[in-house]
Amino acid sequence: MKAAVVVFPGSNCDRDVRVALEASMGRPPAMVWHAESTLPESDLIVLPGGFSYGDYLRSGAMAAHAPAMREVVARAKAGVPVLAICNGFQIATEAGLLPGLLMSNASLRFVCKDVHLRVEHSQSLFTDCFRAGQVVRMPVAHRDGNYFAEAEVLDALEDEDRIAFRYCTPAGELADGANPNGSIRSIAGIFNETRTVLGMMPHPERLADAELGGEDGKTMLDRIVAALG
Amino acid sequence: MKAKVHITLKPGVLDPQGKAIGRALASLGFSGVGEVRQGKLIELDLQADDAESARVEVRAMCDKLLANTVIETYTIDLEP
Amino acid sequence: MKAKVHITLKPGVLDPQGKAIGRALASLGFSGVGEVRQGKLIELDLQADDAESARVEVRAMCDKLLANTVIETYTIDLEP
Amino acid sequence: MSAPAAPAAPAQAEPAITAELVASHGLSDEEYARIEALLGRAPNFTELGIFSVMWSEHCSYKSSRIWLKTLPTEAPWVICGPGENAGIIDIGDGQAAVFKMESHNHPSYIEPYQGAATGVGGILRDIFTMGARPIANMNALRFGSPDEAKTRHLIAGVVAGIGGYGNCIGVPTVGGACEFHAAYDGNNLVNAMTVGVADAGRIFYSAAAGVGHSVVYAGSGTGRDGIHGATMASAEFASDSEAKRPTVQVGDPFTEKLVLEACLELMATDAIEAIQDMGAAGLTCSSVEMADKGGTGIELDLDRVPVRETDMTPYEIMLSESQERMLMVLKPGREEVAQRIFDKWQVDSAIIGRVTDSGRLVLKAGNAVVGDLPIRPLVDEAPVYERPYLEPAPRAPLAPADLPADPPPMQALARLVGSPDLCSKRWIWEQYDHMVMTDTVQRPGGDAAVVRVHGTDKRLAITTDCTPRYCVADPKLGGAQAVAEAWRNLSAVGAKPLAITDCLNFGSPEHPEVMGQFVGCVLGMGEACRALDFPVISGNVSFYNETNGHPILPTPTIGGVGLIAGSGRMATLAFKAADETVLLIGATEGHLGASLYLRDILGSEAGVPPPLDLAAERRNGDFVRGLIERGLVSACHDVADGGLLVALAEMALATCPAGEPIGVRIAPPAPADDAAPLAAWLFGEDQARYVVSAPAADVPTIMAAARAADVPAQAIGHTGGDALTLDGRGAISITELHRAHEGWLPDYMAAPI
Ligand SMILES: Nc1ncnc2c1ncn2[C@@H]1O[C@H](COP(=O)(O)OP(=O)(O)O)[C@@H](O)[C@H]1O
Ligand SMILES: [Mg+2]
Repeated sequence: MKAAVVVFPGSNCDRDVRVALEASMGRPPAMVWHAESTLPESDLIVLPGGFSYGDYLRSGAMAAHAPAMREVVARAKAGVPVLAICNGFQIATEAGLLPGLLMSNASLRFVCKDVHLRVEHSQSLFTDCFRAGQVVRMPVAHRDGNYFAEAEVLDALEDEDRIAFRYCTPAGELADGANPNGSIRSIAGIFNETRTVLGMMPHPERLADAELGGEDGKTMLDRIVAALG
Repeated sequence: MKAKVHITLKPGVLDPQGKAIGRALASLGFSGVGEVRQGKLIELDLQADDAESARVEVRAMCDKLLANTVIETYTIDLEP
Repeated sequence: MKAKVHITLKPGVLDPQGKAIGRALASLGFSGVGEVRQGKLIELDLQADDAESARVEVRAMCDKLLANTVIETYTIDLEP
Repeated sequence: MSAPAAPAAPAQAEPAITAELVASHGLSDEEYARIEALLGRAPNFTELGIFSVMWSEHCSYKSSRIWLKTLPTEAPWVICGPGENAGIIDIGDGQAAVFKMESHNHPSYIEPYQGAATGVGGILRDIFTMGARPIANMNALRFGSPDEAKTRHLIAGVVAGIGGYGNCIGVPTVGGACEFHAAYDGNNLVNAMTVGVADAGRIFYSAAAGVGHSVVYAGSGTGRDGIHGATMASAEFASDSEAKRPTVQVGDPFTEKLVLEACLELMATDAIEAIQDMGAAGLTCSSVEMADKGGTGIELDLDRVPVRETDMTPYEIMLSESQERMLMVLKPGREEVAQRIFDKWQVDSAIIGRVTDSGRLVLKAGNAVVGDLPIRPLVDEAPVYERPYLEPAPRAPLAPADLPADPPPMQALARLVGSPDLCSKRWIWEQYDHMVMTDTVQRPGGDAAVVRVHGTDKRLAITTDCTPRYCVADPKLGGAQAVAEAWRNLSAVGAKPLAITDCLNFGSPEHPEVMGQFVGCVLGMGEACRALDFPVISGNVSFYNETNGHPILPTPTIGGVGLIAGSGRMATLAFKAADETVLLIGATEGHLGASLYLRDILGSEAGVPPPLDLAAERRNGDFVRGLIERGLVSACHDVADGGLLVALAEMALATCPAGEPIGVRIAPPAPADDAAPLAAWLFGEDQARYVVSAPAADVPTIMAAARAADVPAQAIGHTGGDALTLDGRGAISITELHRAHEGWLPDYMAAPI
């Protein structure tokens, strides 16, 4: 299996995701600089977290126009799986890979902490390591993670089983206090129509190592890697 | 030539910053403030010398980068 | 009554956002763009009915909360 | 030798040098006379500006230098002590830890967000300038009284600014401190520390060598911001300080991230001869220091300096404190490699001069020489003051009769853990990305943060500490205690303490009382550093933290770094299981003088701080570290502010996030005639103490080891239950304590700013 991580000016979780993927894959993914207009052959493309272009103007807006993104969009359309984490999720929405967008947290403050997520749909490359309804723990770290889309879009996401994760209490209930950023309908991650693109605000790569306090992220990455051979 | 681009959220789109500002104003004792919305103001120095072509150019900038037309609208003011 | 507050950085204050936007526009092929500055636009619905008192009120809001007068200046537009 | 001809007058008209102009540059008459004597002529405007910043307190350490020299700076593991951008220690396997702490107090009061943000940006540059990748940030904050109108605004801005910068650049902020006292009204403190890791064989220094080599500028364009930041940090605030506002700088963490990556990439190519960031006093300080260290000269063509504003004068270019800028000397022929790397990272760069052998700083603009100064005098002949100082009169020890009646201990405990100083600072650290780089193995909330050295099984422990109420009561003891507490916090997680950086925050050195505090604290620090083998490898002095004659409490913040290697075992403070034995290590006499209990519960700031026995400190700490290394303890916490009962509560509180809390039950000592009152045993702040928990089966081994090491140890109770219980004196539920502990700061910050 081959993976590629796209690095933008201001990405800062590129190394973290590389380390976690390498642990799962047994060899490192290709690191692709945003200015490249071709991507290496890959079975998985990762858009990592960070602050591409400082999150200036709108988070993800400038990175969405990077030459490498044209290629990412084309590959995604052709069915190559794309995992877009945090700033990667923001970039994916700005690039039109996923609907809606990530606005400022309702608190207007950056938030970094472990949150609980309810797995909403487990029939996808990214989530079939979990059961639907299972509660997992992963960290968030963002200032613009407040998912927003118009009602029709949200209804369609729900009807088509395209909501991957929702923020929840440790017991799996949806509650305002369990939603770290004010996301509409507690959405933490969504799929594209074919469930081959996953955008999520939480960072699986940050709990992919027991010493860091948890391994739910590792479970996820290991399974993706295994499924892609 | 100078262009001023005003970017505002479409009506109906939730505006966390505007809401937070509204709450803060109320708690500071400013009463009678209704809805508050926060937008962006982008000022550009342009080399174009005719307004029409400048407007076309700035519109293209907005559609491509400056505004996210899914949730935002914009207006352009040109000043010579 | 509606108030529009335009908040811009004082001249000379570094504007990292404007700088990054300028570069991004250039790399998207928009040539001839000089300096770019990003500011804020805040729109308020007010209950006041006379413009003079509204202006005084909004100015107070700016000084107290909306603008960071250490590095920003503001202008107020009122619309009935 | 005759003085060289005076430089030409620059194109723009410049102010004439008058007595008022000299005074407005913060130079005294004697200092100005010295400048004229050194030059053999009057300086021009640009040169006056250069002297004023180089000779400012901030850059020249003129009031502190003679005292700083008394601090121990050496140990076998020290690679580089004070004097460079940051200090360096050997952490084995050819790796080095590079660290330093800096203050950004004055800017953070004027514009909290940007002041704090640029403080973080500045300290990060000090670290990567040396070839180290920054791996952790810390922040030590002090604010005025929570009742003061401005405090909330300052906290909100400072915390957002620290997060805004560190989060964006992707370096985790893993810990810090945040306390309150009315003495900081109008003079809050923002001390930022960065730790980096470098290859011990690939460290970069600032000495400019190689006559003829190119001097390269890289980073943001120079603007008019921050001109005279260094002199601002060298003058006390008057109430009209708001007028100084335009000197605020805005941080651009995105650009700094690019500069960081570009510099590290360039450093890997072996193109750099010397490098220095542009911090306080900008291009002036960086070029002068580089030339001074290298014993060379530098010639700069100011027309080639990247600027972001029009019509900048030489004076402005030389004194600007625009952020995110670096200055370097390249090895010959490496200009193109450098250009390619800077272009890749979209970092502006330019060759702006060359190294000379003249020993002079020569500035050219518009084909004319606009400044020409000898380098050595700018640095070495900077004034050094032996300021008069007054040692504070010793305080009277607290007489038990002076104490008001104690409230019930559980009530006092609930108030303490929910007080501004002792409450959870979660509201702060959740705004900091403390996990990026995925090596944070002890997140904020413990005695020290612990981060892995990437790709190895070594870990670095990091802490910041200071107890200003001790420093004001007894400066020498307070200075020593700050060092001892840092050492203790590192030991409490199982790390071997290696070295410290410091940030010495005081009022005006021109006031003998303040100078006396400074001298006392430095002498105390030195004593503790020597006794604990804990040298000072970098640091910073921030004077003039006073407004209208009211100085802050003396606050010598200590940043300590330790190493966990070998067994790799570390300890955390949360109890791990019920029915374990809880032991108190160290001797307890019950010292309530200058304690938090006395201040926050009994309403008095009187008394003398607890005595410090540095030999016992070392013995007890080495012992506890040994227990951790042998895997004998399941939890460990040092006893500090609030004493024993607070330490026990903190260990129980730390179990809350994981689910069902684990409580603790202890038996107070049987009252004897001469025993200290119960409150003194529970809340006294006797030093060199730790609480550990261990499975009952291991207790005999621990007790035997304690006897052998001559370390006092006693079993005081057991873990379990859902309350903190004091036999015969009541109990309080951990959930209730948790609510008080977690509640104060968010509730306080929820009110309108
Ligand atoms: N400003 C801050 N930023 C990050 N963490 C903080 C801050 N203030 C306090 N903390 C964390 O809260 C915990 C308690 O702080 P403190 O009481 O100063 O610890 P100690 O007494 O062990 O030195 C520590 O883990 C510290 O890192
Ligand atoms: Mg401690």
